[in-house]
Amino acid sequence: MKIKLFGMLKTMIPGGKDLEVDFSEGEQVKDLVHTIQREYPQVGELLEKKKVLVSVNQEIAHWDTVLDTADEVALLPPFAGGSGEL
Amino acid sequence: MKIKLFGMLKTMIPGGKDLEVDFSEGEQVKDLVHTIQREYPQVGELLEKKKVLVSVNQEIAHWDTVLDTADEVALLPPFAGGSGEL
Amino acid sequence: MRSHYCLPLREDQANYELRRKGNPMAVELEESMLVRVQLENFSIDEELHRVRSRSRRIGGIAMFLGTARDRSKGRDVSSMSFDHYEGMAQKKLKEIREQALRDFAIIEALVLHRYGPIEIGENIVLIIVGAEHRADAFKACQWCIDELKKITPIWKMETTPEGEVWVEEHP
Amino acid sequence: MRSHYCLPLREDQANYELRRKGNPMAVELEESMLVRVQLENFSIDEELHRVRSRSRRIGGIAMFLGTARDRSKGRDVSSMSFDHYEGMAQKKLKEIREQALRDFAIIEALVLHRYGPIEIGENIVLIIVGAEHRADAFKACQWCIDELKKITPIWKMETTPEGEVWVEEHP
Repeated sequence: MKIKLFGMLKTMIPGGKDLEVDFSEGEQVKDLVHTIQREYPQVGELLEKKKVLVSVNQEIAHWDTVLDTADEVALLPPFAGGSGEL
Repeated sequence: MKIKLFGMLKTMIPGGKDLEVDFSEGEQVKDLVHTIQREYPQVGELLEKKKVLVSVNQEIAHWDTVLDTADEVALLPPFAGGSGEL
Repeated sequence: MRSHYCLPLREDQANYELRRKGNPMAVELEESMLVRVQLENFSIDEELHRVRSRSRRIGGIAMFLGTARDRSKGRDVSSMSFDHYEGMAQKKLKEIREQALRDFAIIEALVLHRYGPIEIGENIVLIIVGAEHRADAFKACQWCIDELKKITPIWKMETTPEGEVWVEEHP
Repeated sequence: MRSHYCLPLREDQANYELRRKGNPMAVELEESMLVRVQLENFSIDEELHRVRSRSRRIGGIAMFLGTARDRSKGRDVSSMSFDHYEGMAQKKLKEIREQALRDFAIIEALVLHRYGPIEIGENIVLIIVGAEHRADAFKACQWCIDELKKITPIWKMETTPEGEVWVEEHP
């Protein structure tokens, strides 16, 4: 399964591309997170600290959301839209 | 002494021009108001209801402000600047 | 909260329904222009025109324009660049516009954010809210920019004397 | 309230002092353009440029644009016209700008009002406030338009089906 990366996460992965992660039908978001933590420890650390959210089909996902092969999954670091004027 | 008129006051005076009012050196704003009330009753009525303010040299005047022949005096109906969107 | 504004808006609603029946595609195109994430700079006069042309009942328009500052958290910033999640970012801005139209007594709202490289002093984000009354326009405009910062998947990288830094903002 | 903003603004202040020494007339002309009562319509992009070009420290700009509505107190309005006290109106707008700069943590403010005949949908009044932080910009912008309505000698006449009516507004 392909996992989209954005912002600082791109710079943490050699090549700055999407992640490619093994995935079995019926797995939940938390299973996917465990796989990522094993295969990409730096990304895993941010996931651990809850600084990175997981989105499924462009909505923030819960830990127990069940995934489908057709799902669009992404890792979202803390948002920083706007002009930064507080 | 010439008294500037604005807004609805212009339409209350034939010709819509400034008022011309007799004035003695040392009179106060309230004396001038009494003269106006005598000579221009409709304007006087609005002054009575405190709906019209008197300005002297472009600042809102008090009842006992003493006037000078060189002063710029105006009658100001209720302001309505802005777009009226409340 | 909005229900008592239905009456004065009825005429506009009727016009809108007519336009929708006449050319549904045109109306959708018009609405899609009110929520955008784009590379290009924008003109405030042009964006304002989109909002005000939707109703002659608009009397007060509140706007927020965010621009690129030369300082950030005590660091000099020479330029910046925004990354965004194409699709999800647009979806969230659309949700913001629709919730603002539901929750505030306003007539129209526009939400626009740029991505890609942006120089100091340039436009980054624009919110325009048109209402009958200015207090509602101000409230909705402030809510939109607060909400945008919370829920929109957009990320900022600043170029500083120490190099390129991804910003973590908690507004 | 503003004192703790002196530090980050020091550089701009220095630039400003340089410009003032180099060409004091130019600075005064620039400032006089930030407070106007005029017959002509205005471009928001042009007015924005005046504000944002005063400092690269500006990150949030709040604006209010008042436009001519087609309804007023239950009456249809086909057009309107503004009378103003030349001299005193400008003086009051200048006081509003200066008090806003003193009382709020903002960097620059522009206050502009039209007079003469104005068609439905046209611009009437514009407030632009630039600040480091958006909450201050919004607060100051709202204060400026509230204060303008209270103290500025400007009067509005509306053309309605019953004829021309001078408006008494208590906002």
